[in-house]
Amino acid sequence: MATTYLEAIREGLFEEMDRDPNVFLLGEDIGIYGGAFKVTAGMLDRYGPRRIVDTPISESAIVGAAIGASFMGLRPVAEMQFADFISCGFDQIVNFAAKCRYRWNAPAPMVVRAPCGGGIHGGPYHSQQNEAWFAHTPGLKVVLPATARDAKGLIKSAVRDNDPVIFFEHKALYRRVKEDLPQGDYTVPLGKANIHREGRHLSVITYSAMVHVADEAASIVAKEGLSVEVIDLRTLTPLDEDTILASVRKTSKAIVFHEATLTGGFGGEIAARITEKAFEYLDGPVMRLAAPDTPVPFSPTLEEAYLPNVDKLVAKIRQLAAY
Amino acid sequence: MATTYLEAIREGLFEEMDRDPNVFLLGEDIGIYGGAFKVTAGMLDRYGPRRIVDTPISESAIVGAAIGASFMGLRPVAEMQFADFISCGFDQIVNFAAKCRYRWNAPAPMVVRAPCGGGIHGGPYHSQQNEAWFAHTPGLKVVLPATARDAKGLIKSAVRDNDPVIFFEHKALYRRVKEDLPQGDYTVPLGKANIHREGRHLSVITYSAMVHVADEAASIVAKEGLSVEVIDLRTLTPLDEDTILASVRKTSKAIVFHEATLTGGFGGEIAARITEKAFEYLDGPVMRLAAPDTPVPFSPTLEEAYLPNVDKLVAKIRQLAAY
Amino acid sequence: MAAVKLEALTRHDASQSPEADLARKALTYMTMMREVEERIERRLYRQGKVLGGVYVGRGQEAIPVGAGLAARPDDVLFPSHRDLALYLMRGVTPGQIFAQYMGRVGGLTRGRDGNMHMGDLSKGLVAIISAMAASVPVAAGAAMALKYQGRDQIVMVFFGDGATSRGDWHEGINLAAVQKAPLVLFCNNNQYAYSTPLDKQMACANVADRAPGYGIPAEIVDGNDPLAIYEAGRRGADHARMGLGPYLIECKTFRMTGHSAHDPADYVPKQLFEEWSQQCPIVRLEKRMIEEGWATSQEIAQLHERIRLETDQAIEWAEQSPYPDPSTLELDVYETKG
Amino acid sequence: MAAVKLEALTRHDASQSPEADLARKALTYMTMMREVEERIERRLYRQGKVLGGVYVGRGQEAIPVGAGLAARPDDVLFPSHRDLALYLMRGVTPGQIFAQYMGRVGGLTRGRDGNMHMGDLSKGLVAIISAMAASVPVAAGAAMALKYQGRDQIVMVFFGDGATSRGDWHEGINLAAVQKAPLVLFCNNNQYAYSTPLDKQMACANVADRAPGYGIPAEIVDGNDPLAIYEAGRRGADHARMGLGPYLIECKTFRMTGHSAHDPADYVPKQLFEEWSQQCPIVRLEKRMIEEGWATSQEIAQLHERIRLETDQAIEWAEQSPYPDPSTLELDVYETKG
Ligand SMILES: Cc1ncc(C[n+]2csc(CCOP(=O)(O)OP(=O)(O)O)c2C)c(N)n1
Ligand SMILES: Cc1ncc(C[n+]2csc(CCOP(=O)(O)OP(=O)(O)O)c2C)c(N)n1
Ligand SMILES: [Mg+2]
Ligand SMILES: [Mg+2]
Repeated sequence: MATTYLEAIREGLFEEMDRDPNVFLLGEDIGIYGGAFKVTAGMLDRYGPRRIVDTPISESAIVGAAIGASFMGLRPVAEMQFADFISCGFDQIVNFAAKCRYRWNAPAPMVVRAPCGGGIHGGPYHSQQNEAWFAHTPGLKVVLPATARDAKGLIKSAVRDNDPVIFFEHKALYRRVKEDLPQGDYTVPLGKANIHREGRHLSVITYSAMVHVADEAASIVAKEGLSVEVIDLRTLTPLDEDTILASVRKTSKAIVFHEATLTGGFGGEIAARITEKAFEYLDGPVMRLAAPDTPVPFSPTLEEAYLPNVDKLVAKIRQLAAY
Repeated sequence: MATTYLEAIREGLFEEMDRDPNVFLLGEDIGIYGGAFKVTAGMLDRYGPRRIVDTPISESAIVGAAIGASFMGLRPVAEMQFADFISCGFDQIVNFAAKCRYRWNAPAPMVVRAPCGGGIHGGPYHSQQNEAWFAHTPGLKVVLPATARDAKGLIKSAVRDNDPVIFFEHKALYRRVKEDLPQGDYTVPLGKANIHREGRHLSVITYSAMVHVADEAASIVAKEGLSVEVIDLRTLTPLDEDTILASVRKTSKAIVFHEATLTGGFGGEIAARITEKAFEYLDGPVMRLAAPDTPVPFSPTLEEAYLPNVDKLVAKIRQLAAY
Repeated sequence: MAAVKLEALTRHDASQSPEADLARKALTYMTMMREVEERIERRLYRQGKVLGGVYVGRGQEAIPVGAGLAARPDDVLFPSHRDLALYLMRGVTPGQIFAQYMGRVGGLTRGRDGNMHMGDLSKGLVAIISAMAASVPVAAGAAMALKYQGRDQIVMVFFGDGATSRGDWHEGINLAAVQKAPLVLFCNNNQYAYSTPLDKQMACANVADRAPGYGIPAEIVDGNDPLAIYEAGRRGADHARMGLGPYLIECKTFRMTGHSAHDPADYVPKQLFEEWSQQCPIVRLEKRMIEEGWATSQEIAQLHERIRLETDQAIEWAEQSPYPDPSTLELDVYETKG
Repeated sequence: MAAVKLEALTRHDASQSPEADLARKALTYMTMMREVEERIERRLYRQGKVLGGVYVGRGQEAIPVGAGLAARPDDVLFPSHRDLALYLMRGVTPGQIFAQYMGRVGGLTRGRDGNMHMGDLSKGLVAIISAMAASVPVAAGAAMALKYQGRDQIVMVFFGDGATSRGDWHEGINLAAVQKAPLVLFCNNNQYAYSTPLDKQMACANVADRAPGYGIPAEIVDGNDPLAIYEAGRRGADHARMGLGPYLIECKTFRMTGHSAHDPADYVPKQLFEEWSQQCPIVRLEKRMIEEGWATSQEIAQLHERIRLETDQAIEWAEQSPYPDPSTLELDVYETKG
């Protein structure tokens, strides 16, 4: 029976909570309500209020408390109701959690789950894709699964990881993406990209919801004889540079593709690394496709114009292929 | 008489406060104490507590209050005692200030001043260079002067600008950099890079304190016959792409250079743009030099190893020149 | 004849009193808010014409209305997400509100943002952002600016019980208190924040218990009585306008809906809904108005009818408002696109 | 003879009482803190051997010492930047502290961070970060964890008057209060935050006035009396350990220095320094100890001498500790680099 992306995360959390009594969840409305998106539905019944902690509306306290609990040997999984509110707990994440191992050898093994991304008519405050802030903060790991299989395998790895992990779940994938999951206890390692689709002529390097857009675009241009490889990064830190470079060395052309806004997005990092480390292999400029530099607009006409999509990517692929 | 970078900022603020009665300052210890770095020394005497507002320790309230005051027609200049604490007011900056014009046509003309950068033995919490977070946030302008002349001209432009500006002052430059300033009321426009030093063989694209490091490195390799052009971006948003591309089209080789940590830094953005838009002109990979992906360490031996410096840049220049 | 005449006169006098006038205004705006939100939540949302989150203030209309009546027209308002009436009172039309919810250019944000995320500085209305309580420091700054400018306007800011847990709430009030900024704070204590009941939000009995920690006065009022809220609001506004600093008003009420349109609120004990349904601020005010002779039931029925008609027309107007042109997407991020 | 003997016995008895023992410990740690900080601020800093900011707790030693005595050895401490004694009480050596300030590998952060930014989980000491009050939510989480684990330890967290303005302070206490987490909060109210006096920091008279807003008890104590702070700390610790939730202790004191070593504190009225210099917690305790027969002035002089010697040796030790090897720069950002 196919499992959705959302159910996959829930399963992963259930399994980790069963496996390790130190794992607990905290966040707003995660108990009786099961979370704004119902990811934690059923958890309170199973584990009780000791391990499923409903908190006041205070993102900084949620993150801070997770750090403090991690110091005491627990494995907190904190939920931000939307990734947009993670900026309310920003200082705790980038200054407390990220730096404590480096400074005084006090690891903070914890996960901050953050439902991100647009396409749900959420407007400027329920659609953000703000992973780049965290990928620029040494000490944090940044994870963004694209598939149900990875969502489960990565959340389990994140919970077991001994460093703070920001885990971005794409809201538009929660119920739209599903697949049969492997049986039993499996994990997907942090720091390993997935070759989502093999190809020979051009690499699209992407992550999160855009993996599916890239796959569709690849199918379309395949009919024109263009073989596109789709790399799903899965984690931005650690970054699987080897897989990126191997792909580009093979195809000689690369498009970096993400839903976050263009300027200062993580795509720049990837494009820069490709250029620096695979320059001789390049048969054309590394191109980027991303959202324009605006807040995420609410109205359907504007949001559609804002979000990267199959058409825009197909056009970009054709442009680079023709270079 | 030569004016320091710090005095230049102070002069700029004095002039803008004299010019426009709507300009006022708020922040911690900016009044009788004149600010942690004495940038606002003398202001309280001249303008009184109405226009020089000492606040409680609450960065989020400082930024929020600046936004609210700007809505009422004032021109607030908020001081963060250190750029490291800007993360405590992060949500107000990236979600309130940055988006209000776009959302409902309510501009927030305000400046957030933030003393940044390392080299003063400040350790992880008094040395950060975190401009990339803001340069990835549409709606904000990000300014980082490198010289006394620019510091004055840019702070004046920032105060007059009708959008929220994050103004990063480099602490290591405050008293170290000085020059004779132009007489009278001058401004330096936001969005215009400066060709700090002309050259033919290779472009170093940089900003803030690293401009001086680049200039020194350029002087050293000049003796080897290598002519290096140093571009001082001055503002990251708006970004002066034209000046960058014109330089690279001329020299065909580029190093992007900043003090912030490498991964996810704004250097990736610049490198990506160069590669995408000047690919045919490139005679070598665009390279980057930046701090390693760690917190800023305290101990002199570690901080010295951490900070980009002349030696490291000279080595990089030679490497790229030899490509 | 004489007796009848006298009675009519008495009635007339009562209905002409300032209190009657206030009550009629309160009833009008509460009813308008109820009607507009009913259409949004129960019709347009279910028809798929309204996208995104829908948060209504059913049963809590007395708060924005009582407060709004206490404000001077030039005072500056920071509504929260259940304060629709404040917009109506400042002359935003129901049509603009429907257009806003439907993402049309006729809305206050021209489709850039949705639902209650709207403002209009020319009307003294500042738009919330989603982050709860983020308005409080901003309102503090607006109030500081009014004082700076020597104006005698004040600022009113609105928030829920849950919002008081946020650091911004604390920092904003503290700054305003230290600065003696003219700020009146209205807490809509509807006893829930999404699914979270008060006892998981705070360990004190009242939000008002926090006021001494900022050295500011506070009072607790019946959140379903617009006239009581008006009175408290006047006290608060006078306090602030006299330069005495912030003033906190806690309005005890109940959220008669789920958190938003998609939330069935199974977590709320049914009994609470039943109890509080007896306290509907509209029904209560109507009853009182008839008792006091401030209006007849016929007049009230006419009011409802008029508002229904206006609302019908407003929806028509909004539905004719176009969606924004995609080519405008990148405008107005900065003053000049840069 | 008999009289003399009796007197000696009485003295002996007094000096053997638990109170005397406590007082001696308090004096020892206060003196150690004073001595170590004097060397840092007035010698090593001026010699250029200590880099970065230097914040000392001169005149405020009673707070960490009184609190630390009230803690059980397995309780978890979150010191702030004027609480050096807590480290000494948990067995961190003066040598390690000097090495920390000098950026040597012998310091608790091995040169990665400076001054009071140090911790050691094995000793129940959690390092602050610079952002004031950021420790409060973290301490709340640690306390929640102890409760989760069914342990009967508690957490003590320390902060200044200025720190209470921050959102984190509010969010952290509120969360701990709702969760009834075993947390004792110590406010060092030294009446200044950098150059900012209390009346520009808060509009209430006492930090303790904020406790009712979290539904927690608070008390105000003489911040220059370690035994009074110890007593309050015991009450707080008992309260927390019994599962009754957080407890706030406000210690009224004065910052007898500039904010940091480079601040001459011109903004502080001279008279305040004079007044408060009469309240030195070390001098006061010594006087009382002699009066109560808990120690002789000779014993006290010996204590000072012993501490001076130990401090000399500690500095020598620290100066021999090497600077970190630059090749270690990129280690320990993550568990495994990469
Ligand atoms: C900082 C932040 N975290 C989480 C949310 C998600 N959220 C939206 S409304 C809400 C509950 C608000 O409760 P309250 O302040 O009591 O207002 P009410 O909805 O009850 O009127 C939550 C948790 C948010 N908007 N902002
Ligand atoms: C969030 C934040 N803003 C600003 C600072 C700069 N700063 C360091 S200590 C200090 C004053 C702290 O005052 P208080 O909490 O009263 O402690 P005290 O130094 O008086 O013991 C300030 C403003 C900081 N460390 N953190
Ligand atoms: Mg509520
Ligand atoms: Mg203080």
